[in-house]
Parts: sequence; C-alpha cells; structure tokens
Amino acid sequence: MASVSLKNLNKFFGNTLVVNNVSVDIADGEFLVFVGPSGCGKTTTLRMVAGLESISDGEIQIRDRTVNHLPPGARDVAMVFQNYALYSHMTVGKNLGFALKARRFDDDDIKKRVLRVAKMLDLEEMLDRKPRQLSGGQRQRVALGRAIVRNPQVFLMDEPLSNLDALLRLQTRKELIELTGELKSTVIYVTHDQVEAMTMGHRLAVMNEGEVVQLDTPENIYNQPSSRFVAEFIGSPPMNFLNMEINEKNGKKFLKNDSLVLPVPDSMKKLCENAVIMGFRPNEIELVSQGGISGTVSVVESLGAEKLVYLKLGVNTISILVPSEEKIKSGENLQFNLRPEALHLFNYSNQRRITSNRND
Amino acid sequence: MNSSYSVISILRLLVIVLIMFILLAPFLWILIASFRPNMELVRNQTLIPQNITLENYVSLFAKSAYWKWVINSFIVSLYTVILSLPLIVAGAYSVYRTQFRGRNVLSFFLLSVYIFPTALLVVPIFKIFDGLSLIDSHLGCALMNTAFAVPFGIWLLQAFLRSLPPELEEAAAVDGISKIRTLFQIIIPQAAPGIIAIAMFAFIVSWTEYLFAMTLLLSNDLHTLPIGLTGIVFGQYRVNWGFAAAGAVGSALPVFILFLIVGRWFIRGISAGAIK
Amino acid sequence: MTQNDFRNSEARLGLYLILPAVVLVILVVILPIISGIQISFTSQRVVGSEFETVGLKNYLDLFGDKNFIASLGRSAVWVIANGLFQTIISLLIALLINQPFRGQNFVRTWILLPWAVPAAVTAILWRWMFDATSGIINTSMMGLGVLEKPLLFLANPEIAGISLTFVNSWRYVPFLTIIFLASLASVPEEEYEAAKVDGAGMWLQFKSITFPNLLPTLTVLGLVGTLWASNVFDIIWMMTRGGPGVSTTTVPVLMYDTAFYGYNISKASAGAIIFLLLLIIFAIVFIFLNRKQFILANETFKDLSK
Amino acid sequence: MDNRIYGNFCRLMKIFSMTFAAGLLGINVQAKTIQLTMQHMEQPPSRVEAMQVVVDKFNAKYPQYRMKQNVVGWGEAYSRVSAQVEAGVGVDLQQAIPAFFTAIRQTGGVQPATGVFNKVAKEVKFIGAYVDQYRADGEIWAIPAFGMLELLMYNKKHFEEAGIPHPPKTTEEVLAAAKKLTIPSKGQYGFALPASDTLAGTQSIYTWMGAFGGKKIFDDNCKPIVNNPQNVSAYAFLKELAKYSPPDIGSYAWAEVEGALVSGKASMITFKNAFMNAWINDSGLTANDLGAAPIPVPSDGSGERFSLSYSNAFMVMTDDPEKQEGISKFMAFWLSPEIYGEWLGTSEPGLFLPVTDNAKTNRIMFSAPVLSKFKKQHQMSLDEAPYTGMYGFMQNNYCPAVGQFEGQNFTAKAMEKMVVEDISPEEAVQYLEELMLNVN
Repeated sequence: MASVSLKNLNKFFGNTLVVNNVSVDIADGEFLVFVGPSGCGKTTTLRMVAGLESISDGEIQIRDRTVNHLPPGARDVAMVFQNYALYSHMTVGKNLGFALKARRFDDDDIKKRVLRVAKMLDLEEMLDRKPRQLSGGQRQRVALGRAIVRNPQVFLMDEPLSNLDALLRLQTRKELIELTGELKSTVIYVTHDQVEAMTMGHRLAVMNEGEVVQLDTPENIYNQPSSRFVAEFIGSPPMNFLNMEINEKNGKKFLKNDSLVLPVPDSMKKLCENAVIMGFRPNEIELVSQGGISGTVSVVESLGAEKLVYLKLGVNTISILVPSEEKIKSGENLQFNLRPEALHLFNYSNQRRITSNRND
Repeated sequence: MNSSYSVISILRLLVIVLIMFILLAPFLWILIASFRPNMELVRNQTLIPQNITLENYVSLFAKSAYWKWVINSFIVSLYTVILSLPLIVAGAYSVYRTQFRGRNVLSFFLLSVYIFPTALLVVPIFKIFDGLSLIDSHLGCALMNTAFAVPFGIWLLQAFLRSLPPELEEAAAVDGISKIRTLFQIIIPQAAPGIIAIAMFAFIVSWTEYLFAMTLLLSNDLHTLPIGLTGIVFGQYRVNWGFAAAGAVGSALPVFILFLIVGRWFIRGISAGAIK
Repeated sequence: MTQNDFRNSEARLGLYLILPAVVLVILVVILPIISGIQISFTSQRVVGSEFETVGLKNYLDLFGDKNFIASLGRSAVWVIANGLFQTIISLLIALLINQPFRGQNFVRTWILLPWAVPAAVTAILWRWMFDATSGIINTSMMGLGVLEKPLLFLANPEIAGISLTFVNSWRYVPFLTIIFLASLASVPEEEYEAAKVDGAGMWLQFKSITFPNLLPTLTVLGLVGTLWASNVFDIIWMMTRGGPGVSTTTVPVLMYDTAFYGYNISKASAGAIIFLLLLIIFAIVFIFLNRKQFILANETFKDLSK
Repeated sequence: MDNRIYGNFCRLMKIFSMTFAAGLLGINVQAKTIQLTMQHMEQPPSRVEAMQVVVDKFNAKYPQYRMKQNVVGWGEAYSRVSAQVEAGVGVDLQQAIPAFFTAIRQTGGVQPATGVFNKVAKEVKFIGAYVDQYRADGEIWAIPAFGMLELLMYNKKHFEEAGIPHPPKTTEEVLAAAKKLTIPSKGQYGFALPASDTLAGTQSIYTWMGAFGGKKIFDDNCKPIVNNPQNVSAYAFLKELAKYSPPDIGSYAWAEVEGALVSGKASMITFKNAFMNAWINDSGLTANDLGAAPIPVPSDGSGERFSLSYSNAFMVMTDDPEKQEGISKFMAFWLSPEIYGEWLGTSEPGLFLPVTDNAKTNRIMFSAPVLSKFKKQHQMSLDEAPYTGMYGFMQNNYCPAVGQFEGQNFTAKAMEKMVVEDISPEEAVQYLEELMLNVN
C-alpha cells in the first residue's frame, strides 16, 4: 500500500477551471473520500489520479514518486467505475483475470488469485456467468473483485454504490468498509452522498466548485464545518441558517432578527461583525413548554423514529427534529431552546466559519 | 378514441404495404417473368403467365458462365470484406475513440472518395493499379471496392463504437492493458454486431460494383456477376427478356440468400449501435 | 506544457490506425484527381495521344459552353431532387416502420433488396417496366383505364428526369431508411414518454424530440448523400444516356460522354475538376453551417468532464 | 512491456501502410508458348462461346501459340483500351469498328497491320469494301473479321393483312405503307425508327441519309458537308416517318427496335439482320414471315442504293514480330472456310456477315441450324454488301471527326431536336452541320 499526495492540482477544460488548486495528502492505508455536489470536480480529481485525465498544473505522487507522466496502467492503481465497466463478452472469471492475463501472469497463478478474490466476495458460483446474468450487487462485486485481484497500491472508486438500491447499498457499504479494512488498502473514494462519505471515510475532502473547502475527519467536519457550504452539505436533515444582526446592549452582544433575540455564546464574545449567518442543526434543539423561541408549525413530516417539523419564525422557516412521541399538529405553536454551543456562526459576506478563538 | 386509433394503424399498415409493394413488386414481376418463355414477354404482356418454362434458367445455369461469375463475385466481395474490415475498424476506432490533431480533418478527407465522378477516375486508376500489378486481379478490384466501402463504413461503425461506454477502455487502461489489446480483446468483441453489419455493407458494395470490375478485370475468367449479367441483358442487338429476367433473378438470388441468413443481423447491427 | 494523458497518448496510435485508410484513399482518389488536373491543362483528346499544354483554355472554353453550364444546372436540380426527395421519403418510411407492427422484421430486412442488386439489373428492370407499349406499368394502367395514352417515362424530356429520380430513389431510399431507422433507435424512449405525458402531439414530438436526435445523422447523410447523388452515373447512363435530348445530362454524364465518346479527355477532366471544386465549396459551406452537428458527431469524450 | 508491444504495433501499421502503397509485385512466369490475347466487345454469352470454339481449335492446331479471349462491354471498351495502351499492358489483338479505330489510333497503340494483312490475304480473299474502312496513310490498320449492314426488315404478315403486295422500293412507298400499317388501337405502328441519342439512332438515320444521296458527310479536306438538299429531304422523310412510329422511339436503343418488330408492335425497321433466333422463338411467326429488302430510295432518282456497313476488324496492338506471326496465323485460321462458316453460323446468325469472298457461298454457314431457315434474308445481306459504306471513310483518308460524329450521335441529336422542338428539316440539317463544325 502506498501514500498518495496531490499537490496544487489544477484542471482546465478549455477555459473552465474545474479543479482548482487541490492539495491533499493521503496516508498509507487511509480511506479518503472526496465528497461534494455533482460538478464539483471530485471525479475529475480522481481521474487525474488514475491517469485518465491530464493534469493541467500541479503534481501527483504515489508512494513519493511523481506519476504525472505515467500512463494509467503504470501507476499501479485500480479503479472501480460507477457503471462497473464490466466486459460483457467475458465471463466473470475472465473479467477478474483479464488484467493479470494481460500482464502475463501464468495461468495457475491467475486461477489461484481469481478464486481467492471470488471467495472473498462470494462470487465462486458466478465465475462462469456473463455479467448480464448477474444482479446489480453481484456486478458491483465483480467490479470490486477486478480491482482487488490486482493487489494494487491504491484503490480508486468512483461512486461505486450509486447504482445499487437503498438496502443493497447499506449492506455493500458495510462490506466495503470491512474489506478495505482487511486489505489495509489506500482508498480514494468519490461520492456525492454525504452519509456514505461520513460512514466510510477516515477523512473527507469536501469539494465545491473545484476547490477542496474542508479536509478533515468526519467528526470535525460535522462539528466544525468550515463554511456555510460544508455545514449545509454535511448532515441530514441540513442545517438551518438565519441571517442575524449583532446588537450590543449593556456591553453584551446579542444575535437578533425580526423574530428572535439570542445572546452571543460566551466563546464568541470577541465577535466584531455587525451581521452574521447563524446556523444550527435541526436535532440540536430542546423543546420547552414555555419561555423558549416560539414558532408556528407549518408542516410535519414523520421520519419514523423522529418527526421533522417545519416552523415559521417570523419570515423565516426552519426545521427541527423532535421525538416521534410528541404530538404536533400544523398551526400549533411550539417553543424551543437553543444551546449556545449548538450555534455555528458564519461570516455574512464570505460565508466562512467564525471561530471562537479569534483574538484580534 | 380507440377506434380512431385503430383506423390510423390500419392506414399506416396500408401505406407500409404500398411502399413494400413499390419496392418489391419489380422483383416479383421479374421472378414471374423469368419462368415465362421470351415470346410471351416480347409480345403483348399480360400479368398472368400463360406458359411456364424453365428454359431461361437452363440457359442461365447451364449455358452461361453464371456459376463462374457468382464465384468470382463472391471472391471479390470476400476480399473486399477481408480488406475493408480491418481498415474500417481501425479507422472508426481512430476517428471516434482516440483523439489526435487533425482527426476531424482526416475523417472528412476520407469522405472525399465520394466527391469525384468515379467514371472519370477509371483511366488514371488503371495506370496506378498497373504500376502495382493489380490489373486483371480480383484483389485489385477488391481494393477499389474497399476504398469506396471504407469511408462510409467508418461512419456506420462509429455509431456502434460510440454506444460502448468509454469506461470499458478506461478500466482496461487503469488495469494496464495495452491499447492494442484493448482494441482487439475488448472493443472488437463488444462491437461484433456492428462489425457484422459493416461486413455485409462492404459485401454488397462490392457485389453490385460494375465500372471498376469491367475496367480492371480483363480476363473473362475473372468477370464478376454484374459484368456477365450486363452481357446478357444489354446484349448488343437483342434482349432476350426471359433470359435477362432469369439473369436478374440470378444476380439477386445470392443476395437474397445472404439476407435470409444474416439480413436480420445487418439491421440489428446498425441499429444496436444507434447511429447518431 | 504537454502532459501525459490517457487520450493524448493515443494520438500516435490514432494516427497510425487511420493511416492505411488514408493511404488507400490517396491511392485511388487523390492521385487520379491529380492526374486529372494535369490532363485538364493540356490539349489531350485521347489518353496517350500527343498534346501540348494549353493552360486554362479548357476551363475558359467550358465557361463559354452553354451545354456545360446547362448541365451544371441540371446537376443542381438532380442533386436537390434526389437528395431532398430521398431524404424526406426515407425519413418518412423510417418513422412509419419504426413503431412495432406485425411483419416489422420482414419489412426491415427485405426493404433493403433494391439496394443490393447490381445497377444493370435495376436499369434494365425499370426500362422494361417503363416501356410505353409493352411495359407493365403502361399496359396495366391503360388496361385499368387510368391512362388513355401511354406515359413516355423515358422518352419524354419533361418526365425522364422524374423517372430517373424515381428509379434512383427506389435504389437508395431503402438503405437510407435503414440508416434513419438505426438513428431512431438511439432516441431514448423516456423522452417520448415524457412528451406524451406532457400532452405533446405527434408533430410536437417529432419536432422537439425526433428531429433534434436525428440531426447529426441528417447532416452527415446530407453531405454524403449530396456527394453520392451528384455523382450518380450508372443509372442515368444505362437508362437514358442523358437523353432524351440533353434532358437528363448531368455533369458526370456529360463529362463521361465528352471523354469517352467525344474523345476529349482534357476537356472532360477540366469539367470534372470544376464540378469537384463546386462540390468542395459546397462541402465546406455545408460543414461550416452545420459545424455543431459535425463536432457533436465527433466528440466521443465530451460528456466525461462532469 | 506494453509500450514495446504498442511501439511494435505502430511500426507494423506503418509498414503495412507502406507496403500497401508500394503494392505487391507480380511474378512474371516465363512461358515457352507464345501467349496471345485478343479483346473484343461481343459480350453476349453465345458470342463468347462461339469465339471460344475458334480459339480452342486454334490452340489445338498450333500448340506453339496460346490464344486467349478477353471480353469488354462496348460501353467501357474505349476507356479500357486507352488505359491499357497508356499503361503499356495492351492486348495483342483488339476488335475495332472504324470510328473506334480512329480514336484508339491516337493513343499510339495501334500498329500498322499491312504486313499481317498481306499474310492473311494470301490464304483468304477479302471483300474490298470491308478493308477500305481501315486504310489510312498508305497502311492497312486492321484485319477485317466480320461485317454488318442494315436492311429494311419487315413483317410480311402485316403487309399481307394490309394488302400491300411487295416491300416498298421507294421512300414514298415506305411512308404510304407505314401510314397504312399504323393501327394504334392494335398497338401496331408502321415503322420503329430509333430517334434516340444512341448508336442505333445514328446508324438508322445515316442509312436513310445515304439512301437520299447524302452518304458523304465530309469533303476531301474533312470539312462537314451535311447541310445539303439531299439531307434535308432525308430529314423531312424521317420527320414524317416518326409519325408512324411508336410514341417512345426517343428512348429506343437496339433492343427496343428489334423487339418492336419481333413483337409485332412495328411492321418495318431499318436494322441489321440480327434477330433470327428471336424471330423464330418469339414472334410466333415463321422464318418466311420475316421480310428483308434493300433500303428504299426516293422515286425521283435523287438518291442511291445504299446502306450503312460496318467492318468489324482486329487491330494489331503488338509490335513483337513473333506475336504478329501468330496473329496472322490466327486470323487466317479463323477466316478459313470451315472454321469461319461454322462461326458465322453459330455466333450471331445473320448479324455477322462474311468479309471474305470464299465464305459467301459457304455451305457450312448456310447449313447452320438457324441460318438455314433464313437463307433468303441472309442472301439479301450478302448481296447488298457492295452497295454499302461507312460515314467518314469515303475520302482518301478517314476524317478524325468521325469519332465524335458516331460517339456523340450527332445525326440522332439533330433528329431528336427536330422531333422534340418541332423545327424544320432545314434547321435540323443546319444543326447537324453545326455540331460537326464544333468538333475541333
């Protein structure tokens, strides 16, 4: 296994900059997920690592060796494609062994490796079948097996689960985590699904408009999103955002809008902006019977264990998560409290996170 | 609403029948004619034959060099297929699956074969082919047909190639499989139905070719079916219509059999590729 | 700076793969055309005969030749009639037989038969059927009382061009139909379903879904079809030899006649070169006007950037 | 590893392309026997077969030679032969008709054949008229092999039905008979005149021009002289005659003309006696019902007994004396009474006429299965031979413009213009002369 490092990668398509100065160091054995909305440049970045896309500027190193000029086959990476790219005219066994055969492994060796991988992925029964005779999940496993069988330094996976139905996706996700753990492989994984990213990645690189906007562990990203974009993209249901003015009264700072006033958390007393975006996650509220922030219920969605309630706060609508036992009807008035720790503040103009330890 | 729908579909069926009639009735007419004595065809024609005879076919099969012509045509067409398939596959792969400077220009350049009146190319081509010792050989004739089958064949095949997901080649590239191997072991097998269709296209282009065969094939022993047939139907002073009809049937017959066997493939081959 | 790229690295391969086809085309088309250009500047009457270089004389002569100018016009009419007629008809037929019906497979296979028989057969077949007094068309039409006098399909200068267009179309429409059919198969069914759900009628469906999807095919066939049609020779020659009068004498027919029956190869070459230049100009303008379609038809990897 | 294979492949493709361009080298096998190739345009299977019989017998008798026949369609003959000469891979013997000879001679590929001719002439006696069509510049350029000429062919049954006792002798009688025989309701027309831009048209029309006294189309300086009163009357006659022809004669080629007589659609044609087989098989009439007569002439004596004749001959294309020797042996063999008679009788009975005196009374020819039934008609062709001629060959030397005159069917073009645009015969003849003057 090997480390991969991307240094100041840029990619232009014509005049459009689709990957902008991406720098990520991926440790040996790390599972790194590029996550972001579609069109953010994450797949292009992955394809640059694979060698399928030229590098406009910057450098890619695999195991400390610059690979910019190596063809894909010489980079010792394996890739799993979104649509699996199975060779439909070959049996599963041939699909698995094809890369080895092309590298002139001897037949016995190929057979051994293919069998081992087939066993690992529970494909032994399928070896003589053609891809079109397989289910979606089985095909996905063949695609994975084709990567594993080569025992590459790095696995590249481009949304490998997105063609599976929900249940299968959950199951395969678990298997994939186990498997890559077992193999101790370096994995670069691309997805637009933040849940997938959170559950699988050791670290996430959240991308937006060609840039990596935050690179950190899932927990840190969840707890301290670096920008409004990350805060909104990571976490489900998404964070609520309210535009707030900062008022000062009696030496104390308050967050205020047309319908509510909150004290600025102690940790952020040094705040100097006049206006901020305030964010809080729907699950980080506390229902109270009185004295809290008050809003009118507009829509109630049952999610099973919880309910997602849309509240009107003056001109704004926010969403909150409440236990499903609560009996709530639309039109009703609800009151809740917000813990100061639950508040995320973002700069109004550049939308960056305002950190507590700012001292200037 | 239902009834108006069925009226439309019946109408549609009628139009289709009419079109097929226009396209195929001449064949039926000539098929019937081929079993009639010439006398009946020369004089007042009637739709329904009064006499049936095999005489025309006896003349065609036993007294003319029909079988030799068929075999020669078959050889030339086979050569054409063998020559043009690699060129078409390589060309289509090159133009539509790889990127290089001048790709567009070259693909248009190839279409230039259709830009000059072929009849006027005959003399210079004869000279060039003589320099290559390709006169009076089936191979030379096939080379000519190949030149005219390849450009459009490339365009026909590109649709098929384009219907293949690019990930197939990318997966192979990442797996370190050489491009040649990818072409032979992945692209070609995947494009097989399209390639069969192209083979048939090249075959028919060659099968119907007259002008170059007539100019380049000097020896009678090498003459192809269209040449032989022209001798029959455009006999200088007289046309034996019954014989000509039998000859026409005889020229269509091999194609007919070809269609019976692989006709379906042709349609499937070019529509599976879904030309765009 | 050049970067290693999976696709860039293919450049060399791509070039080498197309090379044999290019060499072949140079061999059988470009070299002969060059030799034609050489001849067109001489006074050669018969290939191999003595001659002198006369510069542009043949070209200037041709521009003053009413017959040649007229044949250019006839060629234009022929191309438009054949190109347009064949394209429209084959598109209509393709649309007609694209929807499933009983016997669809039969129709889709056997429709091709006229395309697959030698031109000599086609020519003789139709000449026979068109015959004024003993042709099956005239005799049965007159027998049915549809016609009083026989129609002179090939002997009437007003009709001969139409008859030839019909026969030429009879020959090529099946093939074009199949190409359109293949193209139609590429239109995603969902688009139609969406349009139907949106309440789009047949015409709107055609205009907004079928037609845009067919456009790349239409443009390529528009170009190749025009070139094919403009150089149609065998059918015309074998059926009317350009007659009656000069009513069906298109440029290729006239040039063939000039070269091989008028024994003036240099003049014929000059005429063919003029025709060639016109076609090249047409092709360039056509490609330029439709460049979007052609680029589309060539961009395999355009979707990968997402 | 992959790069190496890839590089190799690219090299391979390069080499492939190169060899493609460089071409394959043929292997010349040196043979002991002398190879001879003749090329002719008699493409119908029966003619090829009859020719092969002659060739096989020749090869058997002269083992030192190996004769081979190539066939090419008339339509492609010129381009192929000129290309062959240009490429230097010509055949040894090439069939020609006079106008074709004048064109091919320009390529420089035709050898003077006087020597060969003289050797052949020792064995057989040629009819002078057929040889004359190939005399130029003091040499003979081809050895005649067979002749063709036009007669008035008619349907005797139709004549009887219409009460016309004998075939027309004058052009006036032709018109009168044609008028009488034209019964459109029966689908019957008096005359099938090919008024089309085809060789059939050229020949029929020229035949009539000759009958009206206009057989010479050039003066001794090869200046066209067709604009004369004789031709005006000929065109006037033809314009009249077209009225008694089937409506679509504008598209008639040989096959249609012949078909018209055989099928009973037309009662008269000017044609070569080329369809004996067809008459027996397809007309439903007997051999005796086919009439053949000399081409009628105007009653005022302004015309002359005349018909178009073609001398089909073989040009010597090789300058190799050994081969030329073989050629003279072959021609003499072919034209020897027995072989020639059999060939004349089977190849295309009636159409191909002997060019030698000895064959004129050839019993083998007359006893051939089909010809024996048409002795009278065939004899008519033989008798007319002295009164025939070929356009453009009636001066000291042939006129080069005859190539275009025939190739582009000027007479037929003028005829077509006259009928289609309804111009006067004077204008038509003037147009004909313009066409001929425009050839430079």
